[in-house]
Amino acid sequence: MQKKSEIKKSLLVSLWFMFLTFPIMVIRVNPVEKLVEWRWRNMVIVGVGSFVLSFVWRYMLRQKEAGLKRIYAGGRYKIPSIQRVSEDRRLFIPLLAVLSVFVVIFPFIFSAYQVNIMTTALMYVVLGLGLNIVVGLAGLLDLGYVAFYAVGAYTYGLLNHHFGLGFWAVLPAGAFMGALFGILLGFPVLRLRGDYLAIVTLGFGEIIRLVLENWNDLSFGPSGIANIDRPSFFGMQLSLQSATVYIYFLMITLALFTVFVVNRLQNSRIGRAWIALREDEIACQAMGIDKTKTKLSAFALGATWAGMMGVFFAAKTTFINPASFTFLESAIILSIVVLGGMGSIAGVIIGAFVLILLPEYLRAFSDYRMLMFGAILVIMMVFRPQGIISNVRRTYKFEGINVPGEKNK
Amino acid sequence: MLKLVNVKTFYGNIQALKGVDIEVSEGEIITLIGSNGAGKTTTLMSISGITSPGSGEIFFRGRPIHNMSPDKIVSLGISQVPEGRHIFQKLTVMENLHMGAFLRTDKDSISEDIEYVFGLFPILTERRHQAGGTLSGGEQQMLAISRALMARPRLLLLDEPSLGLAPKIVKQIFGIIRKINSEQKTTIFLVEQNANLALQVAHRGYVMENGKIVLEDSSDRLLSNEAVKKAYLGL
Amino acid sequence: MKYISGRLFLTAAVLLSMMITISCTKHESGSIKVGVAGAHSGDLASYGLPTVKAAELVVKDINARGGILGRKVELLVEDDVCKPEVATNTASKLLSQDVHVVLGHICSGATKAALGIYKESRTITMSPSATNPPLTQSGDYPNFFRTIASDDAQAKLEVDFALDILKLKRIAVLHDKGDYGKGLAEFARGFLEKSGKAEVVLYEGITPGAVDYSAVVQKIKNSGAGAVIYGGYHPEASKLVMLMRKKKMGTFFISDDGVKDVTFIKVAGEYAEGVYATGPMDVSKNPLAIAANDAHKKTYGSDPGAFFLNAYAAAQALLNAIEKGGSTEYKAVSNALRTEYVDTPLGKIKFDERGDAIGVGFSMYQVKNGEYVEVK
Amino acid sequence: MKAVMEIKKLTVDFGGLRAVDHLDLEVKEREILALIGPNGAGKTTLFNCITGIYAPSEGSMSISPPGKKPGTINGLKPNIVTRKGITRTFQNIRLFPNMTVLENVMIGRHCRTRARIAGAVFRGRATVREEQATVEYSYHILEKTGIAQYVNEFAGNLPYGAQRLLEIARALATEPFILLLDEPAAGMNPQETGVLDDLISKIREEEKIAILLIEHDMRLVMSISDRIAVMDYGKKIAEGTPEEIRNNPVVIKAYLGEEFVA
Amino acid sequence: MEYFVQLFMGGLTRGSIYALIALGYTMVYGIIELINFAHGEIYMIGAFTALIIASVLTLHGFNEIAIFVLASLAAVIYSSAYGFTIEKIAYKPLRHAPRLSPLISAIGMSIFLQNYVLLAQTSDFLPFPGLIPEFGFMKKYEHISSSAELMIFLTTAVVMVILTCVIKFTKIGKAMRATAQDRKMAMLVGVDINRIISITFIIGSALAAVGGVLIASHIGQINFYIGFIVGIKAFTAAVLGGIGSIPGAVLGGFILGWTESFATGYVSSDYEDVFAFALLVLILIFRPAGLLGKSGSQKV
Repeated sequence: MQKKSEIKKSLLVSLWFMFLTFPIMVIRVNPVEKLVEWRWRNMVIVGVGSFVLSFVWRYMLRQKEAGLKRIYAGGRYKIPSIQRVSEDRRLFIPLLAVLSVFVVIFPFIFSAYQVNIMTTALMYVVLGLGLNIVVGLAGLLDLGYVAFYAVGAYTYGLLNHHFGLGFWAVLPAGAFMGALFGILLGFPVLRLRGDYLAIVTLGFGEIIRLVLENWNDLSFGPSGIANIDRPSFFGMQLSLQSATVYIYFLMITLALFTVFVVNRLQNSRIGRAWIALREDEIACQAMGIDKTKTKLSAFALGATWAGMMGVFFAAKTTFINPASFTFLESAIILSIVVLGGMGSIAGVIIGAFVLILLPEYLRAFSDYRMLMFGAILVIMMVFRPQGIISNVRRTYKFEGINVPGEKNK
Repeated sequence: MLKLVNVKTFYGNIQALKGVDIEVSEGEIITLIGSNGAGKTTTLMSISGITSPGSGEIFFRGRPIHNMSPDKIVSLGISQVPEGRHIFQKLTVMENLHMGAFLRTDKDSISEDIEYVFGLFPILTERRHQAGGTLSGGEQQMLAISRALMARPRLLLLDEPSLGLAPKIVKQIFGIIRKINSEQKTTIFLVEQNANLALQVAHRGYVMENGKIVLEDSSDRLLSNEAVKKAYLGL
Repeated sequence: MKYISGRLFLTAAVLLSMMITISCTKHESGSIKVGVAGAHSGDLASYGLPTVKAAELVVKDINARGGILGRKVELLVEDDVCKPEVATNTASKLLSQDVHVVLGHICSGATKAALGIYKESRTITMSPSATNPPLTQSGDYPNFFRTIASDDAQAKLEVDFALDILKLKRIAVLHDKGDYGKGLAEFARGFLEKSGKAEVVLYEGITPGAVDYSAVVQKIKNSGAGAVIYGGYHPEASKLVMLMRKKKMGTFFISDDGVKDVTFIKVAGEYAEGVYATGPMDVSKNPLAIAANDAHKKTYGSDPGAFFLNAYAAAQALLNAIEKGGSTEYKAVSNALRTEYVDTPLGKIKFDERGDAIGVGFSMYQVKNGEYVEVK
Repeated sequence: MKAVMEIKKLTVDFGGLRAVDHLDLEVKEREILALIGPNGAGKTTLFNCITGIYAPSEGSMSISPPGKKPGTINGLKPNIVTRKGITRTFQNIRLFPNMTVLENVMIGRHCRTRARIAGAVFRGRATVREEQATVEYSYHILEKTGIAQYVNEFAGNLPYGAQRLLEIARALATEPFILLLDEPAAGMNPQETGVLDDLISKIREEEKIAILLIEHDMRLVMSISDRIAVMDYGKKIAEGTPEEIRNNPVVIKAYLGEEFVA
Repeated sequence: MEYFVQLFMGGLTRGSIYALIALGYTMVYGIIELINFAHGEIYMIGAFTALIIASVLTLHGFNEIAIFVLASLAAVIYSSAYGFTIEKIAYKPLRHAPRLSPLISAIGMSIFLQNYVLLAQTSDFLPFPGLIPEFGFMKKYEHISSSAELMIFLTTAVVMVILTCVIKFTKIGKAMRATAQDRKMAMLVGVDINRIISITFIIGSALAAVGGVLIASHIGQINFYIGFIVGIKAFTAAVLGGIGSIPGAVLGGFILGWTESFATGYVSSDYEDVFAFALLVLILIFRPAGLLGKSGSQKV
């Protein structure tokens, strides 16, 4: 009985999708050549595929519901394994050791290409962590994050091109420019509510890109800036091979630095204010928190990181043009934050690795890459909206008046 | 008429109802009293199908309704006046009333019913073309009750009709509630903070604590029950 | 760092094992490895894939003849989706697989980004399609060659044609804000201003993907321009032309080889009549070109796409240079490229000091009766 | 006794609607002043105006905090008003549900602490000491309000009555000289209301602050207030001791209803 | 003066399209407070469906009017079906999720649909037949505006009027407004809100399809990417007018259309999009709820 109705449901779904995809999947027209191609095979594929998938879909929905119920019934959330591991020192320290060793020997056992990819992934880790301050902690949806990335990249590109300034000199300048733009753009718009903020930041992101594209005198337009210097090693320019390794370690350092800073920030007076602001703005203000200033600090800090990574990006690719800073890039960074788990540092790291490395290694399916990317976003949101790692924010555990429970050492 | 059997409902990660049994007979006014957070509103929302019960059964006139969608439940004759009134702010008073009759198709008797509720609450007649949001608190409560009546319910669920109203208005509204029950023979399920007032109009009462029914009796006896007096009547 | 733990480690372990498997697929030494890089997926794939096919055809031929220097030729195809940041990864991946020469990349931006990497490892790179002038003219990339003429040559031809043949005094210059289109338009404007013979009455970029171009078209009309010189690709060009003709404007439309494409005529239909476009010199009579096209048809069952012949020529030139140079060494190959003529579908070519092909240039075409016909 | 806050001719308009209409009100040092009136009379709007969430259309609000310079609070931003020593609770509880009870109170300390971004990152001596002091102070307040047993719970998981108390605790953490309570007893049963009653009196005694209170529970209002002001349609229609208000015919007509007299 | 009128008419055409698509955004936002990022893709799918059906019919020798009607019909039906399905898959399971989740899901859906069409069809631009008939009487005014432009504007106007009537006077319309204002209460009076939300998506998608067919036959070509930029612009228009407000979306569409048209005509098309976005930013800063949106004072 149950089985029958399930099959009937799937059959209906399958029929519906066969209907739905009929014109696009089955018919291919070439109006230029006045040709029409009928691909009935696709219809069969869609039919069978959606029949099977609809079972899977419903099964997963049921699983999700059951999971929720279990949590309710238990009355408490399951402590995520990640937290358990991080709290168990016997497990955690060896793991950390193995990981560190792996990180250090990585560039020496793998090819330059692998190192390059890893560096790229790490860049996205840092970008994700930066955006995480804005979106995850302060709850401000920023769809134009890539604008600050562009600002950083062009800061280095232009200073290097015109004045020959090196990476190390410009890195703080890039961070500063990011922060400056964050404040300039943030100041007027931060009093807007969630979705409006999202759309205005999207607008700003596009404006920055369009200006870079059109203002030839400043930015060299769409042809971009080439021959940007790689980071120097105590004033020496390195060969390509060693530069790759050097950039990799630089990136590792930067990522560690970012994790350190973000971790400290989120367990501080400022971090608390961000989280509270995300929870309830009005109550926050009534408690004496300056809404604008606090939001601005989150926005500017996120932008600072984007600016810094922009400099790094320019130094790594040695060539920049506006095409690298499209909305899609913002969407990818945002997806990293959301996929990993908003507000969670470990989540963002894993999110970056999954979203950047997986497509890189699935090049064989390169045509389907973006298709899968889109599908993954939807599926994640439907079945695991809290991200891969739900936020296990460390809360203040009060353990007595003499031992203030700020146990984050 | 309405029967809740061991209803358990989860709300967020809190179990709001921990096995509730309630029975309402035709033509009665019953009241459910208890402190905030005891699960009174959740009980009503479970009956209306807004929050689906995790387990347990709800029967209305013998039919199980715990797996029905809210609109089906309304069509069976259960209307609710939710806590906080929930007037459609931008719709006019008339439109609000028409929304109350959303599932009905009998045009003529709809206009009859509108006349009826205007008779109950004459002030609404003056306000008929005003947007719901511009009404005062008391008027909104009247509109909310009228809207619920527009569905011609057999069972009317009222959630905290006295909330935030001046004592004067509260008195008026409770008078009308009694009137609806006696004139229209509408069964009424009343949830109230103000236990004193509620028990005065109701025939029977249930006392709820922490998601469980702890006491069930006729109103008179509840009014004189020592425990109830102490905890809910503040005597 | 406490946050990094179990699952992260697991992920890392999985990734590690993945990478090991991938990096283990080394190719047996001995073969000559030719990297083919360009956009092979995404919306620009139609510019990149013909190059892969050209390379495959050339290599098949050569391997059938027993390879060169007694070694088989092997292709390593990598996608860069025309994005600079991806192109650098693509380049380093090719290098880590020890390619000897690279055929690619397709887009100028990606090429520029990748060249930095090839340059340091002294790898000869030859693009069939990157027309950005500084690639060769800046002298920054001695390892770079191309079988297509640079944008400024096209712009010059367009401007000369408008001034000398059409004898126009007022000209509007438009572009699509892209790397290629805008670069070309910049040159065209420069040449026009330098000549002093005509006035640039309008210089603007249009936005690809916009709903409607009627405002720009009205503006062209209002400017009183006798001709539009457009830098960009055919989709926007056909929209512009169609709108102009629908508004009964007789303004000449002169464009580049992004427009000299049969699709343009098919899309714009009757409105395409009379449009001028520069394009690579006509090689339709060249027997090698005919043979290459036939081979493509035979192998893949369709007509070749964009830059196919340029890519074919580039592949031939690269392999010929290795053969003539007698090794895959940078010096030998680049010398051979600069000194030895090679017979290709584009004609007999060799490369000048900067890396541009000698004997490759542009001619002006006009749409007549639904076909591009060389002017004069 | 000296007035700590003086409101003169305060008017608030929303579009065409006048929510508060030329209202005069004085809050004296260490008094409990109750504000009653039907819903929509403008009581909460008055609170919003005092705390800077809305700007008044007309009128003035001045404060004279004990031991500090007097001044106006017209047009100040909410956070500044709080820093000046006026703080509030909300009619519909506005806690930070995903933060712990302790963290909620620590947010109240925000305006009395000063660690900045740099301090947070480098975590110098001063910062660490300040954090410690914040934790201790917050815990102290939780003890005082009688909800210290929940210290590590998430605020959202607290029983209803405790949430109300936590709001008061959070407000106290900002060290106010006037505490505005918006229907603190709403939704409480008589037992919980009794606890609240004691707490409010205790706060007045121990913290030596003035309390301005909106409440519908007449029993609570009558028992703890020093004075009562009655609002209707944005205007103050009466003011006086509980006894006076109880017998004021205007108030009976507009708000209490005949029955209440009996 | 003639130049001005020409630009004005051009802006009107462009604005009509923005308005048609903005309506879908605004209706969906009004009812479930979601920025339906995939809406632009619905528009693209509508255009593709029309192209495919028109090509097939052309091969079978149908006459022009029949092709126009059938292709448009197919576009509307299929777009609606896609809108309906998208809501069921990507948004419905997320009704109670935090606000950001459905937005991410929508971005994912948008990327998915783009690539779905890219893979199933082609990345090339395809010529779109000029389906809109030429009117004889327009010959005289050709220098100002074409038949197609007129047709686009008229269709938009008619659709607007019909839509306003539907929302204002029908039961469904009332239910939509009620659901938008207070979803829970709408359920309590017996509105099947799932159905209402589906209907909203269907209507919005149908309007997008109309926009897609009209503009594609005016411009003459489409590819898989046309939805993205137009989608963002239309969304801008919706926000400009006050998201959630139907007349707002229309007004926003026209204002955006004219801004772009006049900015191009009198300044430069280089910064066409910059003007559009700058306008958006300015409006939101000075009138955060949009031109016709009511800035309901926040309830405290």
